[in-house]
Amino acid sequence: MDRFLQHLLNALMLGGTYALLGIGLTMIFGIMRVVNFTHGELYTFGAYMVFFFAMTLSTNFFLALVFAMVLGVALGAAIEFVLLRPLRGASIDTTMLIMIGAWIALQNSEQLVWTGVAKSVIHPFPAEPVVLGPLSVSWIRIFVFCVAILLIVGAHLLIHRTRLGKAMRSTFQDRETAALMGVNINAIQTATFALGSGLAAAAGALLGPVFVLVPSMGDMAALKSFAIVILGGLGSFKGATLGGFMLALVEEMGAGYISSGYRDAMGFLIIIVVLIFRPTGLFARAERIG
Amino acid sequence: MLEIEGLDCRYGKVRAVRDLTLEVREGELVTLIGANGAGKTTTLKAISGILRPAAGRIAFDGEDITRASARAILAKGIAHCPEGRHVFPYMSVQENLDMGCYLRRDPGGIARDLRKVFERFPVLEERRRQMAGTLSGGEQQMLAIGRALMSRPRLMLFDEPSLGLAPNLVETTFEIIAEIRAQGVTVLMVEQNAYAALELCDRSYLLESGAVTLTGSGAELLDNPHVKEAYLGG
Amino acid sequence: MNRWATWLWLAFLFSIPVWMTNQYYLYILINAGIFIIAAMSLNLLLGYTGQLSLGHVAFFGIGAYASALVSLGFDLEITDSYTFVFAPRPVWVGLLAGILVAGFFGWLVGRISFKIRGAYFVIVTISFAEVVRLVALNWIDLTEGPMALNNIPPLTLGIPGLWELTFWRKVPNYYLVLVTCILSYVVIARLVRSRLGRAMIALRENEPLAASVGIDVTRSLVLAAVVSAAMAGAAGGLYTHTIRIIDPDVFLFIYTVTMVIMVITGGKGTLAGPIVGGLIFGILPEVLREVASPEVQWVMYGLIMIAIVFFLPDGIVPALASWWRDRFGAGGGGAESQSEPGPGPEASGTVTDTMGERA
Amino acid sequence: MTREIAAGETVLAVENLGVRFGGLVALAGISFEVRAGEVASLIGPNGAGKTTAFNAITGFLTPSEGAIRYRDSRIEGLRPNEIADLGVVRTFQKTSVFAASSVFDNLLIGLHRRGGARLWEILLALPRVRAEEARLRAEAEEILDFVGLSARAGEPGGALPYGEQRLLEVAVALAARPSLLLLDEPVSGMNPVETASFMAMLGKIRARGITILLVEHDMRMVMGVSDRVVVLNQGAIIAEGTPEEIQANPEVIRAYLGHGADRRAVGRA
Amino acid sequence: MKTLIKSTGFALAAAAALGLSGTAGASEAIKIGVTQPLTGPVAASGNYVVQGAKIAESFLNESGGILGHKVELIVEDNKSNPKEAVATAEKLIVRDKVPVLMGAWSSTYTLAVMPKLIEYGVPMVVETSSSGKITTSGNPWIFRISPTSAMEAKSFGTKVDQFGIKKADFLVVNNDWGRGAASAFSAMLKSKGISVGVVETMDAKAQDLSAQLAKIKASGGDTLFVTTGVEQITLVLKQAKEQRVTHRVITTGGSSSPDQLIAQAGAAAEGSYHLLFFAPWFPEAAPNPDVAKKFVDEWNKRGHNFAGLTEGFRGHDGIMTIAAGIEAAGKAEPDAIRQALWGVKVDGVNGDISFIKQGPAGKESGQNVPNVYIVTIKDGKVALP
Repeated sequence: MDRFLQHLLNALMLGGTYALLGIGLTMIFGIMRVVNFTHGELYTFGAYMVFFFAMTLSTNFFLALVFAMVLGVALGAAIEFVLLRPLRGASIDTTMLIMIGAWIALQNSEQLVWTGVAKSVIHPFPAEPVVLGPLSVSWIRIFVFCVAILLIVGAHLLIHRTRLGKAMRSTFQDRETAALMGVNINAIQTATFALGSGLAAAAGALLGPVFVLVPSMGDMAALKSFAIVILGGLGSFKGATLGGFMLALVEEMGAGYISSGYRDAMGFLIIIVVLIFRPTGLFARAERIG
Repeated sequence: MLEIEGLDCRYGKVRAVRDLTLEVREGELVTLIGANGAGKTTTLKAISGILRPAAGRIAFDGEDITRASARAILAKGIAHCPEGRHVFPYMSVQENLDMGCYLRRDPGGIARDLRKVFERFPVLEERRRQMAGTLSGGEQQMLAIGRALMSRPRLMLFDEPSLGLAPNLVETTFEIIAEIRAQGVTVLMVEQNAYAALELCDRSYLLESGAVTLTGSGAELLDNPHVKEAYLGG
Repeated sequence: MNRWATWLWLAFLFSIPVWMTNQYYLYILINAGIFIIAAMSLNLLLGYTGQLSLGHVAFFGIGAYASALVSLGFDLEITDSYTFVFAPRPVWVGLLAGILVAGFFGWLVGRISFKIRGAYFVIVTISFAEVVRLVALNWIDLTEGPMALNNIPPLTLGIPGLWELTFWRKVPNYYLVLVTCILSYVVIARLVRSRLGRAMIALRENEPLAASVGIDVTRSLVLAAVVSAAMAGAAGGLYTHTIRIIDPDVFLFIYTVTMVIMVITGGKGTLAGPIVGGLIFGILPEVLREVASPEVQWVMYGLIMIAIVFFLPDGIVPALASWWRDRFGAGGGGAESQSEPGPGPEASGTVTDTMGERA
Repeated sequence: MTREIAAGETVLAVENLGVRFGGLVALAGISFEVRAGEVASLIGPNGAGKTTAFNAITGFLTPSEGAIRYRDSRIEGLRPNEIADLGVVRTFQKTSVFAASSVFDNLLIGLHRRGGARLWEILLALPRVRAEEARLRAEAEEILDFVGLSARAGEPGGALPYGEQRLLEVAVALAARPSLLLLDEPVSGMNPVETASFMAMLGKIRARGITILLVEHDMRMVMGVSDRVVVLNQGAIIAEGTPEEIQANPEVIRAYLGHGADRRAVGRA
Repeated sequence: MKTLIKSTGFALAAAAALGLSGTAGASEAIKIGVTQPLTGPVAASGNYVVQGAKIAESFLNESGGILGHKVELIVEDNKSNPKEAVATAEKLIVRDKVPVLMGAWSSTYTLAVMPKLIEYGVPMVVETSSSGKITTSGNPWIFRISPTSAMEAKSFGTKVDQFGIKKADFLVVNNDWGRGAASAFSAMLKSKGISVGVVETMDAKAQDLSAQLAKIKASGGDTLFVTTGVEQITLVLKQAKEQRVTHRVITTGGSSSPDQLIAQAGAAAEGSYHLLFFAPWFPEAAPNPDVAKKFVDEWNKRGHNFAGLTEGFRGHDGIMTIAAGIEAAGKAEPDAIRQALWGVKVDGVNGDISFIKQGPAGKESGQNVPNVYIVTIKDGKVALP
């Protein structure tokens, strides 16, 4: 039982960042119809930026997190501007190929800059875990979880309460009519890609200090984001949030009670099963980006 | 107020509008009638800037808006109430109305206009928090009109406002349009329901195969047998 | 004239080992050849039916594993008291088994995934490859997992005791790959110019219209998937018996990406496209190896891919074909059938002509 | 394929066909028949449900209720290719050809049902496959000739001028050897000259013994070619009869020209 | 078809161009081919090995080269991938005509290269791979200086009593190395009457190991054997601390770098034990202190990462072994080098290197019996236990 609860707690902690990754990807797909293969690279980028500010430049850790997220947004905007904007209206296959090319180029640029040697970010939280009866969890994880939840809520509010968010949702629901309302569709797409990228960078920035940094760390993050998004239904904000927690739970339980070797297979098996039986994702009826 | 000269629009190889010329004067209610596929909707899309014309010139208040963006055209005071309502289904009624004044930055004026819309369509106020996709067809039409009004337009383009509505709602819709016009908004309306449109309007243009074949006051066209032929064949 | 060109071209290919004495280049060609077969198979799905399958390496890897396991033999403990023992079989049996098993998985994946389209289909195919990789990694009893299957025998042909040819060295392997390449080309060429292939092309171009004239959508797609998977399995079999070791890394996404790049660069939906793309991307990494550090090589790889999609979206073969047409005017024409999109009549093959297919 | 059908006998019977999308009723239980050898038209204002009816008959959507009979078979719920196999072939409202394939290949694709070569036969290039190909080519040439597109055989379908693309569409449908041909707005977007030649073509198709069901907005064309017209409005049939009857039917006039017509009529009275 | 001919012609022209550019003039230097993972998941280790090998190259050239010739390393990246490992071997042997290779880090890459050694008759010194298969599969061109997992386990077995282990659990990377170590060490432990609890695996790229650790915590063992790269060991130690896994941690495989662990895992690394094949903190404790000291000094002088020393020394030892082989053969020819390698005695950083025969008779591979060291982390410093 203790072990079960510990697994549950671990899943909860991990789920927050998974949800963050999923939301970023689902927003981009929902509004832009682009399968973003660079998502994992933004995650990696976020992590290395925290390293760069906190470790290389000795900036305050929390400030470094903020910088990393802001730069993630900027990089996302740049990718959108350079690679996607000229291809507006191209088929989903074309943009997918472009994004695969960008993914390969970005990952290896990261390798070039940071080398393959793993990097570690020292964080200011105590090493001793918080002990709750039979359970334990580290301070940094709690911090990461809280920030992730804050970002999720923030993204939710942004999408539902702000003018920009409304413009995004309207673009997603009916592009032509949104244009009739005076929405600058191009700008909205850039903003969406930047925001989605920023969330991925945030996930990387948060998890970087928990884990270690290697240039290929984004691959798993990207594949998991796909799993989460499929689970929740492409384009669904709530679906991605729930999907993030569900994937974490299934992985944790699968590794704990079935076989740790198949931990990563769980997500993909879920994708396949979900798509066979509910091709539009588990939360197809849930409210779409809005 | 609005002048169109020699407008040509194409979808790929299909020429949907051919050498179309028309004008709308301040305060008028002008209708475009004609059978399906005559090019009416295309004309409206070209005016509101979501479709690039292949040739021709569109001017509003004497200013060339042929190549202007939808955003710029809206800012100049042209609102387009599209065919089939096109409310944002997963946004609430309030949010749909918010989208109508997306470009406006005057909170006071927006609040006043919102008041007006709610006075005109009390049902929208009742359903303020409801998702627009769950409204009935008639309510959606009200919302679409309300949303267009929120931009405080000087010229409103209506595309088939009666389409798919129950007969009593069709009447109501036309009454509302007449009212809007009475309050000083110029209206250009596309309508398949020719007789109703002709009774309502000051002037009308009959479109066939993308070109204007007949023009005149509503009453003149009502009496012209060619109108019936255009719809039902000769 | 076309017929002569074809024979000349084939003679050239068959003569390469005679004058290309540097075995390293032969090795590069063998490897490129194997990936050309894989790319041709992917082209059937991606180019002709228009389904972007990003899990194609799964079929390649399944073929490789199946072929390796059949020729190495394996034991599987089913229950404590019963162990299934599979004795080693000759390599050509393994190759056949690889083709069949891969074809079977093609059928399976086709059946379940063609219900969905677009981004969903793409992600399902990626997931499928990833699951297969994880199974290969963790089913230690069968695949030895990450410890890899090694000492995989090379192909041996002939009559035991009388005359045998073992494909140890480059030259016989080159011919083996060349012949398989030609066979694959002929299979694809015949298929896409047949009634069944036209049905696949029809689905790519206009699915509702295809259905309305009586083409069974699912059946055609599944057929394409089976042929494509079986051919990828053949490539995987060749791969495993020339490289002689196989581990779960064969399923890495990057291999699928390589195949996709080959097809897109060369020109999807053209017969020559995967060959051209396969030669370029089979050779390019070796050229880059000379001039750039590894990371830079990869960065360039990614950038080249972007550049190609941007500037030659249809690929090199259609671009060359249209350049040729503009420069020298259209040849042929009339009622001559050409199942390929972009390229002009001269792109229609003559290999099949020389094979006497057309009356 | 089954027994011979005499002219005038009912071939297609739509019985109480209903289609709903979620809460929206697109077709509310309509019934009509098409008889062998005739040209029947389905007309009605925008949103009346004509294309929905087409889609239901040809298997592109499954009706919520009712039955569709073609000759002796129930066809509702069958897949489009199964329905095509029974001889019911349609064209589409928006131009729909295999744009990148040559005109000749468009025809060959259309002739899919006329071939039977199997995969292994094709891969082995058996003589019977070659014979079949030769036969299909001959048939394709014959149809191209029939619609007058022989000169265009080598050009990509998508490169043809608009009017010819619409002809090609019909040719592709004809290649599938329909006994009932459903045409969805075949002349929309055509200029009057093209429309006229298309009407002539329709006569030739009909002369081949093919029954035609037409959806069309161009009323001159409908009234000119139809034997019978069925009028739909808001998902229900409001009139049925000869072109002359339809043109005089007040219900139809109201559907097309609106409620004002009543008031107009009253006003005039 | 014409297009096919034209366009493939283009590509072949490119191939021909490549051929022309690749003709290197006959150089006087003796070339040694090195294939290592310089990119991909295990790139860090491969780069360290190459840094060590380059140091050996300088040492050799400073002392006049081999047989009067300069030594030239030709380093190729096998991209952490067996297919590329074969490509590098082909390139090095056929194109660069190297008479001997060193490589290829992971067992999988080494196994992939092995058929090529037979095909071309070129010997290879294996510096890192631990799989037993490499020396037992009957490849007479293989000479391994690194220990197999079984040798490491056996060596550790002589000291296992001092740890008083009752029940051991394993957490290993899911590859040949991790799995090989788990089976070798559990066999050794069982033979000593120690029970084995759970054997958990982790993907080489996995970062969140909480599920595995929760399971290990529940197993009730007292010692956790961890086999993986240093990055993942860092994660294991940190996350074990978070989850209050109280096991004593012993890492095997010689790839852990205690300094890096101290720097990155901090207090979580305290009290962990590490099996190493070189302990650079205590070069004086090595069997050949001069060699070890000289190497460590040069490493530091070049500004390489100190943490990389436990990997980097393998590159040095491998090249030194090859140099001794060429020296003994008297000529840089593959078969002569192969035969000479059987007789070499090299003073390596790890200790004395010489080869014993392993594998089927007539086709034996060479295997060195290296030294194994145990260090522990005490008060944030590396110490001998």
